[in-house]
Formats: sequence, structure tokens, C-alpha cells
Amino acid sequence: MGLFEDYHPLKGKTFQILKPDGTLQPDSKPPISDQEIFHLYQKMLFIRLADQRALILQRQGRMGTYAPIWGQEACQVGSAAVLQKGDWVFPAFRELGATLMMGIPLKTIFLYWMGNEEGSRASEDVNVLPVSIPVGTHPLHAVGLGWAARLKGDAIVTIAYFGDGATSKGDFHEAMNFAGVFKTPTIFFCQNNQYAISVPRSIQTASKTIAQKAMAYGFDGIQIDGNDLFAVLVATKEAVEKARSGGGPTLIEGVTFRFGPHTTADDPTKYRKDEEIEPWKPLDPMIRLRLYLKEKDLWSEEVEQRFTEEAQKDIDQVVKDAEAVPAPGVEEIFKYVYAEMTSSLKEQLAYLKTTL
Amino acid sequence: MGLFEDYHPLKGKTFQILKPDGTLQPDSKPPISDQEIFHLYQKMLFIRLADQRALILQRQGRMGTYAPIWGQEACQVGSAAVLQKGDWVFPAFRELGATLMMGIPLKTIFLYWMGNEEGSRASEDVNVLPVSIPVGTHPLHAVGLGWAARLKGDAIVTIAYFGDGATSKGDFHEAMNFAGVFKTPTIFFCQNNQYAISVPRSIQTASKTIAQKAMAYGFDGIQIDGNDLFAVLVATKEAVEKARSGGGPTLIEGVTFRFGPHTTADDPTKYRKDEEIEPWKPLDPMIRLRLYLKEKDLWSEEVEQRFTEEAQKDIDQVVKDAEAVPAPGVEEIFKYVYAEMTSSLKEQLAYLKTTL
Amino acid sequence: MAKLNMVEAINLALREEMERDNRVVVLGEDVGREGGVFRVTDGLQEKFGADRVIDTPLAESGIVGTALGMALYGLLPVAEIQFDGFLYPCLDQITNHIGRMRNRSRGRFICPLVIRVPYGGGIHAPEHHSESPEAILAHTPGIKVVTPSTPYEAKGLLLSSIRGHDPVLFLEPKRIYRAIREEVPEGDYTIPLGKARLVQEGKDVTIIAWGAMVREVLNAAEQLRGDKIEAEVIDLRTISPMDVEAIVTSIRKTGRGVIVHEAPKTCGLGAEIIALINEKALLSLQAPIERVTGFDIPVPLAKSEHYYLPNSKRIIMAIKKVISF
Amino acid sequence: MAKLNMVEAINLALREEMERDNRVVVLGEDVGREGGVFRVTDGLQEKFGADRVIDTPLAESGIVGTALGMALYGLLPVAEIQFDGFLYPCLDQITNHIGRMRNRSRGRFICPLVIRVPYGGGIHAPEHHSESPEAILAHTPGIKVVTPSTPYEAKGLLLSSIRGHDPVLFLEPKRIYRAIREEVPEGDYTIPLGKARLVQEGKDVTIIAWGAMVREVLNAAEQLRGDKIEAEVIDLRTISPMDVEAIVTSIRKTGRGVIVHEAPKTCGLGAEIIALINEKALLSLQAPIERVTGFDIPVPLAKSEHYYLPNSKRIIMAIKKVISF
Ligand SMILES: Cc1ncc(C[n+]2csc(CCOP(=O)(O)OP(=O)(O)O)c2C)c(N)n1
Ligand SMILES: Cc1ncc(C[n+]2csc(CCOP(=O)(O)OP(=O)(O)O)c2C)c(N)n1
Ligand SMILES: [Mg+2]
Ligand SMILES: [Mg+2]
Repeated sequence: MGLFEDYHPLKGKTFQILKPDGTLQPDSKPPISDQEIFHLYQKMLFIRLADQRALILQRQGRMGTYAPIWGQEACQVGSAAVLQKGDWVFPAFRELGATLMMGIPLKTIFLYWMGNEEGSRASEDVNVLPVSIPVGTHPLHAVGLGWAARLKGDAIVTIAYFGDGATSKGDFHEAMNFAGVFKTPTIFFCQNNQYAISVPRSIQTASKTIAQKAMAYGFDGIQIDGNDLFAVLVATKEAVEKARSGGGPTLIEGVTFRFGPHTTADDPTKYRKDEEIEPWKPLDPMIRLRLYLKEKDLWSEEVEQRFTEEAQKDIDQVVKDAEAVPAPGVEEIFKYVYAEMTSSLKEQLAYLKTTL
Repeated sequence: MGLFEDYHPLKGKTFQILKPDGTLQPDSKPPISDQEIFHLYQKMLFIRLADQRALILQRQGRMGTYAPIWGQEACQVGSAAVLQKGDWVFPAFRELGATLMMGIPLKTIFLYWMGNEEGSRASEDVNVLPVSIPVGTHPLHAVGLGWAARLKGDAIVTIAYFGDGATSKGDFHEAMNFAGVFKTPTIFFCQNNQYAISVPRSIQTASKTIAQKAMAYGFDGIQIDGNDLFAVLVATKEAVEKARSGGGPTLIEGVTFRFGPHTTADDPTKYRKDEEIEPWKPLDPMIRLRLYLKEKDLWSEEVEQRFTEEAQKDIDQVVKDAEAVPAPGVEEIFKYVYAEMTSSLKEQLAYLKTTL
Repeated sequence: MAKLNMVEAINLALREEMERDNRVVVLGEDVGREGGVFRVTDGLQEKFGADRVIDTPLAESGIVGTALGMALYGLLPVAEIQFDGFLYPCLDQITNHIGRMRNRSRGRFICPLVIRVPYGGGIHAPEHHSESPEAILAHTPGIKVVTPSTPYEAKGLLLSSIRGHDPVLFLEPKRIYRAIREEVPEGDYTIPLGKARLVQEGKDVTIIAWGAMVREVLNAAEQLRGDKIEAEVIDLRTISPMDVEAIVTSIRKTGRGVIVHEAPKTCGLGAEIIALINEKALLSLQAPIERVTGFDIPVPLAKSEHYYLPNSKRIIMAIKKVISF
Repeated sequence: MAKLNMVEAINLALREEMERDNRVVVLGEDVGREGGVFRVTDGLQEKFGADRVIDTPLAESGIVGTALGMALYGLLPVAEIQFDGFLYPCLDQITNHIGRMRNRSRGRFICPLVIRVPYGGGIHAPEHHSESPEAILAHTPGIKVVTPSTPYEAKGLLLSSIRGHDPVLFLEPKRIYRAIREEVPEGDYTIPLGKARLVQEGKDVTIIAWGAMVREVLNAAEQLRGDKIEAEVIDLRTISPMDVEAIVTSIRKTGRGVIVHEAPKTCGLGAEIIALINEKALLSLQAPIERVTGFDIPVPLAKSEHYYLPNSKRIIMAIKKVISF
């Protein structure tokens, strides 16, 4: 695995292919065709628009707390794009992009954040777990599932998404350690967006990179430019192929920035100065793709506008559909606690109905 | 800190001064005078004898489950020897050596393993926490106390002892991470005795060394020959001085071997072949010290025998004293749950008395 | 005297106590520059510096485990766990160490620290942000468990918690954080732990509640005045140790009782209260005690949360049931 | 038919089920080459290989969190937590994930796994090796909690637990592990979850117990025959969901009850049972239900453990008290 050696975390390099100005690093080439790049760019744009819409809906009181992904589109689209049918995704709570890519309908995602239990229902053919709120706890599930697949001889991979804050949790450690010992086919994708709510990366851990934490567990780690779609595609693909062929887990640290608030409940000006945000703005993952695609005559203001308008219409429809879904009936909250409702739950439900 | 750079975990070297044959590594010298070495050797011998006695007492039904330290004397004596009054020790459950060094009377230690609550009582001037059974949980306490001292401006250090198995626990990770972030004056002393009960080091973690786990937290780690008293003295002293002067935490991995069973409840032949133990036998920390001291005319069979006989007599007396301590009265188990006994505990105690 | 909400009252208590006693330190996720996700610690870091109001890494066991170590050294840590649902990762430290350190060391080592936890439902939060773990904590020896129900109460109980010599789990009903304003004096006053509050006297039925449910109960009691039902309302204030005396005295008087809590019904604190009444006042009972509680299911997402939470309608039904028994 | 102790019976159940269904895997600390610290999984790794009987790193949250992931993929993990006191580090995974995965995903993702935990006191073990966490688990939605009291029961209940579609906490009374031998058939039999066992009929008083306490209760009941007291003894078997019917039916018959458990009294399962009786059979009660339980203190070290554990003397006193009320 040349890549992981070349970018061994202690070498102090961050893997990048597409520079912020839209040109390529020397001796680099895009990992996919320009048409495919354009396609993924459109996905990213759609995702950004959907993300913005969620924020608006929340402000209008039409959606609950929401965790925006603004700025993290390349991490999510690039990593999800290299997965195959049969692979499994374990999101945290800020993965509108990755989960949409994997086939969770936007309507479902919106329903979830609207506080509708229906928003937790994944269709049978989509291997994406529901949102996992307790930070850092779900990588263990990705490890366990990948481990089970390995025991069964199935060549699938599992990917867990989490943030820089999550790396401080005990469960993250236990997941990494199990993955290392049992060589599970797991990609640990850390979106290091520099903050855990208000706590900056510097207070989260004293290690220079998050990537180097992999060394505590005996497997590869790599720090990549998480705002560079190409780097994300290449690094994740390499990790996925390694995992699929029995080479074990990889920790990918995508260096990125959360442009928005932590969630709609949060006021980032309390802890983050404008001066700190400014340098990140030109590093926006969309900008460099636009520059690149413009150079290839695949992008223009006009193309962007047309796509945006259509996307907004689609999103309008999704919002409409989601809002048309009735709030779940009272049975819905009792129905899935056990395989069969226990008699005491039946009794409680019956009582509850008499009080409505 | 030259030592920690020279022995950076990724360099693949294990720090050693005194070789198993009793001679010194080239360009090395003993860190303390020969008289002092002899003194510490005697401590180690006493500890080994006390440890063996505990095993015998257990087999005679005079003591409960006991976790022997046989083979780990150098780790414990060497590390505790460089601590100062005012420093704090956080043992796990296999630290007869270290805690005795710090001033916990053998009688107290025996009482504890005899299942007498009095064995948990440390005298006011001894900064040694009671035995901590839940593996990997107490390093957090060492970090918190060291942190508090640092906030108060006190130049003390804290040391937590734990095993290779403990490094897999989430709490170990959180402790290491907090220590790194807040630069607490903490020594993490891992006695890697190759086993966690029956689970060998190779299944515990895939990282090549335990020392390198420090790199995940941004501070120094070092692997040392834990059966070499001199290496333990030097490495711990260096870590202690660094910590005391504000340089933050250190992880020390003392490579050693548990010659005895995990505890008296355990049958190591179930999981450990004789062939595996053989190569460790000549690495016994006592042997090389004997060879070294003999060379200096400080050790002989006769000296050993005289000391042993006296020590056994002392230990006889300790056993006698410990066995003379009455089992705690019924109040003793209610008295220390809260600062003041709650009325419901008073009621429960009163009831219990009526049933005796 | 200023009218404060609960967030402001707790903030005031912390501020005053930190001024008074420099052993007090605050630590937790986002408690510093952000001033806490609920703004409970707002302004404290500016005033007392980053050494006394400490933003920590995201690790609950780390927070309370290091707080224990701090307390051993004589500091008085007030740790914050950001939401009830994130208390579970530190239950091991709480149960196996914090609640046992005094006992294990025969009184030599103590850890009088406070763990503040915004708890309970009613704010339409995401999953894991609406839990009520008080029964689990009350089942745990060696810790005290406190739940204020109003701003005034919060300040007085918090000061007692910080000054006490035992570890305290301080559960703050987040639904009440900004819902009530009342006069909260500046300066020192404490409310003793272990004593319930008789919120309202009445002769017909005893209603026992704590935290956010006290307000629901008072609403219900108010509505019942029209029916000429006089409810006696007890705010437990301290969950552990419980004020058994207050409960029993009231039940002996009224002969009827309703217990209201948000936690799941089975093995909730309501069960223990009924068991105590069974033991000490069974013969006074004129009807089975009713429990109005959450259900034995995960707290539902926002749109269905109202099904889960006890409300005045359910409380009134229960009161009528015990009265007409 | 062989007379087996509980260790052997559980071992047999695992062995047979692993033969029958290759989705069953066993994982935990020391379960493989050592065969478990109590030898419950003895010989299984030799027979089924290290891929199906897996020694894990020392990390309880890791064990149950990965077991959850395995279950999602269709394996049937039987995880072992080595001792009750080490369950706390994985309570977060149990409460916040295992008990909620089905609900959270609206039935799409399920994790029918079994977590075996040797529990309870009486073997003179060190601190943290004698805990009884059943009430905490019974307060947790989405999981089932099972406690066998004899070898025969253990096998039948474990097979049901493995084959069921819900996660099960399987609490094994370690004190009974080698204390009782009884006939345990080879081959398939199951005991349904959620049904209590009427161990002994009687008309004077109902005694409810589970796990190791059943034996103490039977001792006590035996001794009371001389006093012409006929005790009805119920072994709960499943702690959650509880067989309320069985409890209520018996109490209606006897009018008197004693509940025996090792866990601390306050908020123990005994409280819930009393609350249920209060709700469903108050008028049948001729005396307050008595609780014979552990105390609200940490389980003492070996030399003082006997003070803590309920014994037949205390049970007899309680029975006499309710009978002479
Ligand atoms: C165990 C736990 N503790 C606290 C929280 C509250 N919380 C939600 S998100 C968050 C910060 C997460 O930071 P990070 O892992 O970097 O992810 P990001 O939000 O930046 O995507 C916190 C503290 C939680 N959800 N879970
Ligand atoms: C949290 C926890 N899990 C399990 C145990 C049971 N147990 C006691 S010691 C031990 C192995 C510890 O291994 P290690 O950390 O290497 O220390 P050593 O015993 O080798 O000194 C285990 C599994 C425990 N005490 N605590
Ligand atoms: Mg982040
Ligand atoms: Mg070890």
C-alpha cells in the first residue's frame, strides 16, 4: 500500500491531489473521469442545497435541531462514492451527504430531523444504520459487523463516520483496538472539522494529527485534505480495497471545516472568531471543483444556476412530501421495542390511549 | 529529554542497562551506588518472600484470592524508589511491591487480601490509593489528582500502575488523552507481563509495542526492560523529573513476565505452555542483580540465606498480627458509605443487628 | 431581588461559590468559552479563567474520573455531563469508584464532587437528550442525588451539594431551565439535602414529584380545586437519600397517593416510594397508590414525545382514580 | 440423564446450540483457551475453533458493542462479561444502543444477542465481584433480563434466550454455579421467557425470589414447615418482562408476601414487585410485603459479606413478621 507508507502520519504530510486553486498537485491526476467528477460535483451541490434548506426549515420552526454538513461535502461524497452495494455505513449525526449517497431518501432524512419516527426507517436494501447520537459509540458496531462478515467469508467493508471530538471517547479506542486485533474490514473516517461544538481540535487531543492515533492500534492512518474530493476518493478507495482483500482497517483523517453552526441550537460566534473562518473560505471543497470543471468546460455560472433551480424544486417537493407524512400514531412508539409487544407494554399502551 | 528521544518507540529498541548475565550494557553505568542497589535488592527479595507467603496462605485457606507479583519486582521497586514524599501512587491490584515501598504496611496488604475491610485503610501520611479492581479505570484518578496539583502549583507527580490488558480499556484512553491535553504530571506505568489472565499480549492489541500508544496522545512513551532494576530506575526518574518540572506525562512500558498464576483462582497451565515460560526464567529480575552484586562482593548464598530467614520471621509476625485483627464489626460496613450515616442506613443497620 | 430563571440561578450559585471558595472548579464539555450548551456556566470562564472553568475533551468517563482525582487532592469539582443520555459512559466511574472511595479507604480518601446533569424531556430534543436516570442513581450506594424544581431551589440545593462531604449527582430539569422565573436572592442561602418540600398542603391526596414534574403536578392540583379536591404536593428535592418521613407523614394524613415521574415505569423511583409506603403506612392506605410515569420504551422523537411525558391530564385522571377508589 | 451443575448445564447448552446453529458465536475475556474464569465455556474453543469462541481484548464496551455489530449481520453472539461489577462500562452500549436498535430503525435492524454475566455474592470474591444489577437492567427498555436458579433452568432459559429475537441479559448466579446438581437432559428443551416458576405451592405466604436466593428461600421454607407455615415459592426466572400474573395470582391467594434479593434495597426489583402488587392486589394484602435484601452499601469484602447477604434466618424472620402481622 504505497499511499499509506508515503503518507505515514509521522511524516507530517497531508495527502492532497486537487489544490484550492483548482489545479492538480505535481505528478497527480484525477482518479475518475471528468464526467464522473461533474456528476459528483452535482451530488455535492445538491447536498449543500438540501443542507441549507434544513437550516431554513429549522429557523421557520418546521424542523427540529439539525446538524449541518456545510463544508464537509467532499469528505462525505468522496468516501461514500467508492463503496459498493453490500458495504455498510455507520453514520454519526452529521452525515446527510454520505447517507444520501448510499440511498437514504432525503425525505427520510428530513423526517428524522423533523422528529418523526418514520425518519429512522431505512429501506431493506440500504445498509445504512440510523443516526447515532452518542458520540464515538457506533464505530464499535462497524467493527463488529465487519468482523462478522469476515468470519462468514463475505468480502464487504464497513465504514464509520465520526468527528474529531469522537476520537476522545473510550469507545473509539475500544473500536480501533478490536479492529486492529481482529483485522476487521473497517474504515474509520474521521471528519476533523476542527471543532466539537465549541471545543477546538487543540483541546481535544495533544497528538499532532488524528491520523497518527492509528499507530496505537497497529494499522494504517492517513491525514488527507478532506476538502479535496480527489484525495478523499483515492484514500478511501485504497482503504476499501485493502479492507476488502483482508488487509484490515484504516483510519482516515479528513481535514475539513464546519462552516455552519454545530447544530441549529448553537451560536458559533460565542467561540469562533471571524478571523478564524476566513482562511478556510477559499478552501471550500466546492470552489476548487468549480475551478477545475470550468477549466474542462463542464461548469459555468449558468450550468450552476440551472442545476440549482432544479434541485431547489426537487427539494421543495421533498419538503412537501415529508411534511405531508402524518405524525406517528401512538402505537408507533410501542411497536418496535421488542419483537413482540410484552403484556406490560400492551397494558401501558391501552392505558395511554384512554388518556388521549 | 534525551532518553525518550533515543528510545522513541518506533525505533524498535528496548531500554536496558543491566543485562541478564549481570553485566552492564556498553557505555552504561548503574544509576545508584552499589550499597543502594543492595538495599533495593533486599527490598525485592523481601517482597518476593511476602508474595510467596501470600500464595501459601491462600492455599491454606487463610487468605482469599490473591494476585501475585512474582517476576515483577524490578518494575515495582524501581519505579516506586524514585518517588518522593508528596507524590501519589494509584495501584491496580497486583502492586504489593510498589505499595509496600511507599509505606503501606505488609499487614495492611495481607488484611486486604484476607477480606478484612481494615486492609483498605491507608495511614494519613501515605499517598497510596486502595486497590482498584476495575481494570484500567484508576489512571483517570491519577490524572485528575496530578492535574489538581498542577492547578494549585504543587510540584508533585502521580503514578498509575496497570497491566497490558488495561491498555485496551476506554478509560485508559481517556486518561492518556486528558493527561496529554492538560499536561498532567502523571507517569503511566504499564507492567506488560504478557498476559491478561489467559489472554496473551498479541490478542490484546495489534500495536507492536504498548509504548507507542503514547504517540496517540502527543507525549513520550518508552519501552524498557521491566526486569532490569536499573532501567526502571532511570526511565522512571527521567519521567518523574520531567513531570515535576511541567513537562507532562510519560508512558512507560516495562516488559516483564508474570511467573505465577493470574490469581490464586487461576490455573495458568490451561493457557500457557512450559516452553513459553522457560525463556523468561533466566530473565528473572533477581538473578541479574545477584550476579551483579556478587561481582561487587555484596551478595553470597549465605547473605541471601540469612536475609531470607530474618525476612521469613518478620513475615511470620506480620501474618500473626494480621490474623489477630478481628473481623470487622457490623457497623464497619455501614460507617463509611456517607460522611454521615443516612437515616435509612441507620434503620438498615439497626434491623441487621436484630438478625445476628 | 432579581427574578431569575433556573439557568441564571445556577449560574449565580456557581459564580458566588467560586468567588467564596477557590477550591471550586468547573469542568466539562463546552462549559468554558461556550458557557455550556444551556448557558448555565455562561461568563464563568471569563471571570475565573480557563484553569477554573475548564473545557474538556469529549469523554464523560474522563470528566468524572479526573474530577474524582481532583477531589482527592482537595479541589471541589463541579463537573457537567452535557445531557442525561450521556451519563451512561461514566456510570462505571460513579458506581465503582465515586460512590465507594470513602468506604473503600475507610474514610481516608473522599471525593465530594458535584456532577451536574441537565435531565428529562419536554424540549423536543433528539434521541438520548430526554432521559431520567434518577432511579439507577438512587440504587447506587455512596452518592447523593438531588433534583431542584425551581430557580430558588436550584441555587440553595446546589450550594448545599457543593459544600457537602459526599458526591452529588445534581439533576437539573432542563425543561424548567427557562420556564419559570422567581425571586432568587443574591448571597448565601442553602437548602438542606435529604429534606423534601411541602409545596402545598391538602387533605385529600398526596402527590409526590420532583424536577420538571412538580410544575405539572401543581397545574393539575390547581385544576382540581374546582372539583373541591385538595391535593397535598410534595417536591422530593433529594432523591437519595429520600425524605421518607415527609412521604409517610403525608400519606398517613391523606390515605391516598399519586407519584409522578418521567422515567420509565418499571423500576422507576415511584416503585420505591410505593414500597416504602407499603412498609410504613400500609394500613393508612385507602386506595392503591397510582403511578403516572413515562413508559417502558425509549423516549420518542420530538413529534411523539407528548405521548410519553406525564401531563396534567394524566395526573388528574390518576388523582380522580385514587380518590374515587 | 446426567446430573450436572449449572456450569456444566450452561456449557452443554452452548455446545449443543453451537452445533445446531452455526450463527452462534461466543466472545469475551478468557472464554477461549481458558474456557472462562468459571469454566463455563470450557472446551468450546477446542471444539468450534477460535473463530467461533473468541478471546477478546479487555474491554467490556468493546465486547458488547462489537457483538451488536455482529448481530446486525446475522450472527447470534453470546458475549460474556466476566463479572457483574464490570457490566457498568458497557451499560452505555446496552442502554443507548442494544435496547434501542430495533426501535430506532423501526424494526429494520435488530440485535438478538445474549450477554452472559456471572452475578451476585456468596463466593468470598474481591470487591466488584458480587453485584446484582438486575433492577438497573429491568429499568432499561428493549432488553430482556433472565436469571436461572438451577442447572436445568439454566439450560432451558439460555436456549430460549439465544433463539429469541430480542437482546437478553443472562444473569448467572455464580454462587449456584457448582452448588447444585440436578438432572439436565441432553438435547433440546426450552423454558419460555417471561414465565415465572411456581417452585412450591403454599397457602400462607408468597415468597418471590430469583437466582441464588431461590435456594435460600427453599431452605427457609423447609424450616418453616415445623411451624406449620406453608410458603408458596415463586422463582421469577425472567426479571424483564416480569410475570406479573403469577405474582398477583399468588398474592391474591396468600395475602402475604416476602421478596428476597441480593441487590441494595432502595430501588431494587423488590420495590417494583411491591408496586405491582399495590396496583393489582392491594385489597388482598393482609400485611405489608416484606423485603429481605442487600443493604444500601457496597457489598463488603469477604470477611463481612455474610452480614450483607440475605440468609434463611432473615427470610424466616420476615415470613414470621408478615404472618403475625
Ligand atoms: C457521548 C456524548 N457526549 C456528548 C454529546 C453532545 N454532543 C453532540 S455532538 C458533540 C460534539 C461532537 O464533536 P465531533 O465528534 O467533532 O463531531 P462534529 O459535531 O464536529 O461533527 C457533542 C459534545 C453526545 N452527543 N454524545
Ligand atoms: C473492567 C474489568 N474487567 C475485567 C476484570 C477481570 N480481570 C481482573 S484482572 C484481569 C486481567 C488484567 O490484565 P492486565 O491489565 O494485563 O493486568 P495483570 O493482571 O496482568 O497484572 C481481568 C480480565 C476486571 N477486574 N475489570
Ligand atoms: Mg468536529
Ligand atoms: Mg498483564
